[in-house]
Amino acid sequence: MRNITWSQAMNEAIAEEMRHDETVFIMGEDVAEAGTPFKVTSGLVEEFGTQRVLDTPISEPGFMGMAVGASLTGMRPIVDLMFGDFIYLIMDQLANQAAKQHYMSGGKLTVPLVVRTNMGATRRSAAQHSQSLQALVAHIPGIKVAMPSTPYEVKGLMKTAIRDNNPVVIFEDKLSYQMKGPVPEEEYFIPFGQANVISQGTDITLIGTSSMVQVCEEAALILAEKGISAEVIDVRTIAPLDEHTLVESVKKTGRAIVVDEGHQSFGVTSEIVARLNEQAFYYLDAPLTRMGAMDVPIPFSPALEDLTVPTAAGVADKAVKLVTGER
Amino acid sequence: MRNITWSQAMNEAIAEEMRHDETVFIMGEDVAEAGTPFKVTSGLVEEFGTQRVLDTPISEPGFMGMAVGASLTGMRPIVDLMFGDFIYLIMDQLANQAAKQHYMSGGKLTVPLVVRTNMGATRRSAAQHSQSLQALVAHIPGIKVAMPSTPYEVKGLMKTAIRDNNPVVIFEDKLSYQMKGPVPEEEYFIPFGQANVISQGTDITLIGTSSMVQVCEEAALILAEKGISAEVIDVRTIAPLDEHTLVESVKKTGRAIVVDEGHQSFGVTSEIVARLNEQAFYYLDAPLTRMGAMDVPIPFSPALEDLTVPTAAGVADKAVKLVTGER
Amino acid sequence: MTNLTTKDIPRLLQAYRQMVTIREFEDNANELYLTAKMPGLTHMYSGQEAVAVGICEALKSTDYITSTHRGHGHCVAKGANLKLMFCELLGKEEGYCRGKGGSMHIADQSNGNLGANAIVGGSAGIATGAALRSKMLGKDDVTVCFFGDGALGQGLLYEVMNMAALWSLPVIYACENNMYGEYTHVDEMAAGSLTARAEAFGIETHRVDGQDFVAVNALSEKLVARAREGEGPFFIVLDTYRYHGHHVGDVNRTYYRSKEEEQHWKTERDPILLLAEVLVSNEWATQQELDEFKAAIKKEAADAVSYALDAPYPDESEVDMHVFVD
Amino acid sequence: MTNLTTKDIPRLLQAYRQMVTIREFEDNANELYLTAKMPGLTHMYSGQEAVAVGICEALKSTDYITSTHRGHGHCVAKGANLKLMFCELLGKEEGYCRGKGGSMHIADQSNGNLGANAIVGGSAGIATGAALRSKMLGKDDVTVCFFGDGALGQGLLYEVMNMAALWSLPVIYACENNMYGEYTHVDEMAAGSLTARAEAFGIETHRVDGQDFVAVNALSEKLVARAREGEGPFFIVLDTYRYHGHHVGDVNRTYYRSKEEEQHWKTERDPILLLAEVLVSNEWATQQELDEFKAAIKKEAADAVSYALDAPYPDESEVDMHVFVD
Ligand SMILES: Cc1ncc(C[n+]2csc(CCOP(=O)(O)OP(=O)(O)O)c2C)c(N)n1
Ligand SMILES: Cc1ncc(C[n+]2csc(CCOP(=O)(O)OP(=O)(O)O)c2C)c(N)n1
Ligand SMILES: [Mg+2]
Ligand SMILES: [Mg+2]
Repeated sequence: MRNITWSQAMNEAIAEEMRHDETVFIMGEDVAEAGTPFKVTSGLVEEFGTQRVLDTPISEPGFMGMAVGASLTGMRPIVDLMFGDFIYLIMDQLANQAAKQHYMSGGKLTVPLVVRTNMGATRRSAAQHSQSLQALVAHIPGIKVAMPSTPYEVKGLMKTAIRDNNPVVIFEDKLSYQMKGPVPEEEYFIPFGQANVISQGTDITLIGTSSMVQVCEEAALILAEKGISAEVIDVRTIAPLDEHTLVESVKKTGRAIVVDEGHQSFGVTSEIVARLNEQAFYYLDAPLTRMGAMDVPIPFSPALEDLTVPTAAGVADKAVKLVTGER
Repeated sequence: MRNITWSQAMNEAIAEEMRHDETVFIMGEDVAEAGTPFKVTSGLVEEFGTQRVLDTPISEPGFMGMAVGASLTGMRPIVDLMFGDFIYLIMDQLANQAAKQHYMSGGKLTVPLVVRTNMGATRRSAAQHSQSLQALVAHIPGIKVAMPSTPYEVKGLMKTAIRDNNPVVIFEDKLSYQMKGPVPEEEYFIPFGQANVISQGTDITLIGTSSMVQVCEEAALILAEKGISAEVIDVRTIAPLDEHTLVESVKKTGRAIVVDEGHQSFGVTSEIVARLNEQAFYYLDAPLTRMGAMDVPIPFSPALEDLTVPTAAGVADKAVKLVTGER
Repeated sequence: MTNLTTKDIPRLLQAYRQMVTIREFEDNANELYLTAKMPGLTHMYSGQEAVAVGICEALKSTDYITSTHRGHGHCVAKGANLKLMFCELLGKEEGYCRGKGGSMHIADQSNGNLGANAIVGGSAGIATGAALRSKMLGKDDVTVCFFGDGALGQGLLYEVMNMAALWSLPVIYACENNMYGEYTHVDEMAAGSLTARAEAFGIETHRVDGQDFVAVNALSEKLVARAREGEGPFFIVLDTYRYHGHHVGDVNRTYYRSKEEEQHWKTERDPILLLAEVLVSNEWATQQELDEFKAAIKKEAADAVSYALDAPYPDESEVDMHVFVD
Repeated sequence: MTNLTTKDIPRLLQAYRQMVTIREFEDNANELYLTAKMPGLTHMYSGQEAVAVGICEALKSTDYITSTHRGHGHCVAKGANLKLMFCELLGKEEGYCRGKGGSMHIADQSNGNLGANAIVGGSAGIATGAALRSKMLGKDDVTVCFFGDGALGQGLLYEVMNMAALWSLPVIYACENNMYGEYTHVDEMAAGSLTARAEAFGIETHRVDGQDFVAVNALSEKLVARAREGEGPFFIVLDTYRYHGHHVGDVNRTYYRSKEEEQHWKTERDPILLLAEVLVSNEWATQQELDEFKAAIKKEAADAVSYALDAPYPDESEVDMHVFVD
């Protein structure tokens, strides 16, 4: 299978869906000629024109609201939100307007739109350009939240997101745009709500989202060297959340560490731990453990920033303690 | 001790602090002559004038931003946000600007401001006027979140909030404004980060926030009749969270139900359960259980709305199952 | 003033009918609320009828509108059915939103009403997006965005007006200036000029007497036609007045507006009386005909209320339906 | 044009010094970035010096400013120390924010700089709130809110301008129109008139050549004085140009602006050359004096860089300090 970058995979997903359905369009800041600052949408405007690849002013609440209106009337907008940190700016339109329309209208109105945005620290981008805000969005009923971890996933999940008839937010780790990985030539979709068991194990389950999946995989390698068998699961979508796969794994291993790059408190890891506790309680050999980003604004200084994010070594360390029963 | 309403208690807290410190002021929609739609700030403009009781246009992001600027330069603004649902509108100013200033400036800038707002459903106010969004705010490092449950608490926590040098959001249940309760004549403050053990028990711990504390208390009465001894704890502030008191209680009882009116998934109950699981795991006799609002937008219809919120009967029911081991 | 001819009679009678229907709807809703038969809270449109009707009579049912918390008038004017509306206000299953939306979220997709909105200014983006869709698909639909003077405080409006102007979108921003946002006068909330706020973006603006159906409708017809041709966007300030309090519970109002002011609008500036006068003075209808008209509508509204009162609530199982569509 | 006299010489030399300092600061920052010594990303102010200096020279150190992602120029102009600035850009403990803020959040409370901001338009509320505080406490401080043409897209700005106008706040909105927001021309982002966007709220607006220190400063002196007297708010569009790319990595720019355009601004419209010409043509300074001046500043900047490169990083224990203040 050919290897392509994350950016190319995302680009293909958008282009294929725009070819497939004339109601699909993308809008955002510098998505056209500039192809976004991360060069993800390069080439789209040449193929689809400036009407369907729409450069907007710097008006996130405004164009998010317009996407809601366009989708209510039959379009399938993709909103390109340059940094995940700007989610705060579109929260009203996303949560009060998009998420609730279908329910408030008793099922009569639908809002098929996608917000593609990013997350992830360690780029020295400081507190307002480094946040991972997936938990905020997942808390709101009526929105789906995808968190791909590879080029393969970003393409498959994005295509599913665009065809979904509900509002979807897809978070990409900013560090992944240049990541390469195998992506089929043939069309494919990755369904929402199905976690991916990357590797089987018996001693502990490592559950990761987005780039934290790689952290879990690396931790599993470290653990393997120590004779500890870790099962690694990629959550893929946190809303809907594939509780079943996670619970079954933890019932088998009796232990789990949940890793996500959002702030730990009131975050994604809290929810997954709470559900595992409820569903797998009688199978647990050790407390469910979680590792999110530290509960601090992301610092700029290279001497500090990396300390705030979970690492493979840190995960492996905790895992060893859980498995050996050391506290 | 005299009994006064919640509204009066909040009113006194604001008035006392405005008398105490000339940098304290309140701004928001219809806070002056109208005294807010809930009549909470009535009389303040007569005492303090329109300069310190400031009616604003309907510009939540704008006046929230102005509060950040005023607090950075020495004032202590109280932002009156008429409905908690409008938090989405001020998220950028609250989370990107207020919450991070102290950290981003290496401790040089401070943002001593209070956002007073509300939460709570069952008023038939439908999906955009009924949300309980405390989890969103608590997820953001740098903001404190208070959730009073009585007139006594709202006064004591509000006074603490106003004197705090950090941004604080205080959530009041909309149904509580007319609730009466004992409030001392003398000045008092309720410290943040100290949960209140309302009643001692041995079989199970019921942990509540805001009006869910009353739900827990009622549930405890129902349980008492069935011979089950419940310990009831009022969390008071979710950020900071008094982990210690909660953990000690659960270590003693071995069981807990956490009740909060925000949506259950990715909510306040998730976080408390996750912490209890980590800290009290070896003392647990049953899965930690939580009850938040259903993960649905709040419906208008009286036939549906009440179903979305935890009730005393529901809590008692779950508690019985946990204590008797029935699944 | 527009020159009316006998050709206009059907149009004027239809408008009269619609305005009276709104008034009757609101009087019933108010009564339902005061007698504790209606849950929640609601905002009466009475007094502003010529705005909704004047504009919506210039639209086709395939054109879109977005509405506000004070939205019953827009809903009726855009063609909604009274029974389904009252069912919605009472939280009944047959309501436009199966009782899930209520007064503040009533929507009527079948007539292009994209919904009321409980966030002031919250529909400005939606309206502009609907207009974007028309342009993208090459349709000649027009979208009207209704909002109050208070919504001028919301930054979102300026963001989307800029984009509507940049991209020449077929949207009409209809600012219903009833002079108050809750309990505060517009002069205390809006600095400068209301119309200049849209002109700044190069948008053509108009200001019209919102109590005068004939004037509102004539202007709307013109602008809607031009918007269809791609000459939009437009911005209109419609000066009007709400007769009731901000919401049904707002009873003591003298601290923010005088009884005389209310009286003046109700007696001198009532849109229904003004249109009746046009009809009667031109001898296009007799007062008696109009009264009979009104009585029929009264009955229709009363029937709709009884229907809705008797209608069933949604089943409890609906509570977690419609969070997501398949 | 303003009539200059010999009395103005010290002021002009000081301005020259400040503008050259900014240019040197940026050239060093750029070099640090290109040689991978500086982490993150940064936005160069080079070309816009007359705006920051022209305005800040009209302010006292107790007056406030709010700044942007392109904020080094404002920071220097408001009196910051180069060493502490470079330390911040490199994430060092001695930096203005102990390395926690970096280029996009640099703040200098000691000189009234409330900070750069990585949210476009994000500081409009902060600036207006600082002005509210001045009015409330009866102080005569003025606050200047710097922002780019791109920030005109943010609704927040219109919300706070309305309140500033309603309450006559001592704030000056300084829109640095360098004609681009990232890779898009202002004409594609802003419909209508830039100044009308503030005039709509009844705010007095001005437009000035942002490359001409003398003009910017003269206007600023006047407006600051009037704002102190309670005649604010004001709004100024300053036409200017950024020499570098949007950020340090924006190297291939021809798809959005031509090399000729860049060349024209750099050679014909450079604010430092223009001020030098004033000084030299009036014989208030010789070119040699100015060159010596520049050399001294070059050295100062180079020293600050070496200092910062050698300075220690914050201790790891700082990572969870300053989330809350006691
Ligand atoms: C964003 C937001 N802020 C505040 C409110 C509370 N509120 C509801 S209606 C209203 C006044 C609106 O005034 P206007 O836009 O003039 O409409 P009118 O009520 O006069 O029809 C306010 C402040 C709200 N619903 N949404
Ligand atoms: C709210 C927000 N949207 C988008 C961005 C990304 N961004 C950073 S700078 C910039 C362009 C800003 O243009 P302008 O305001 O003209 O300032 P200039 O860069 O020209 O100084 C953009 C879009 C951001 N930082 N914040
Ligand atoms: Mg109004
Ligand atoms: Mg610019």
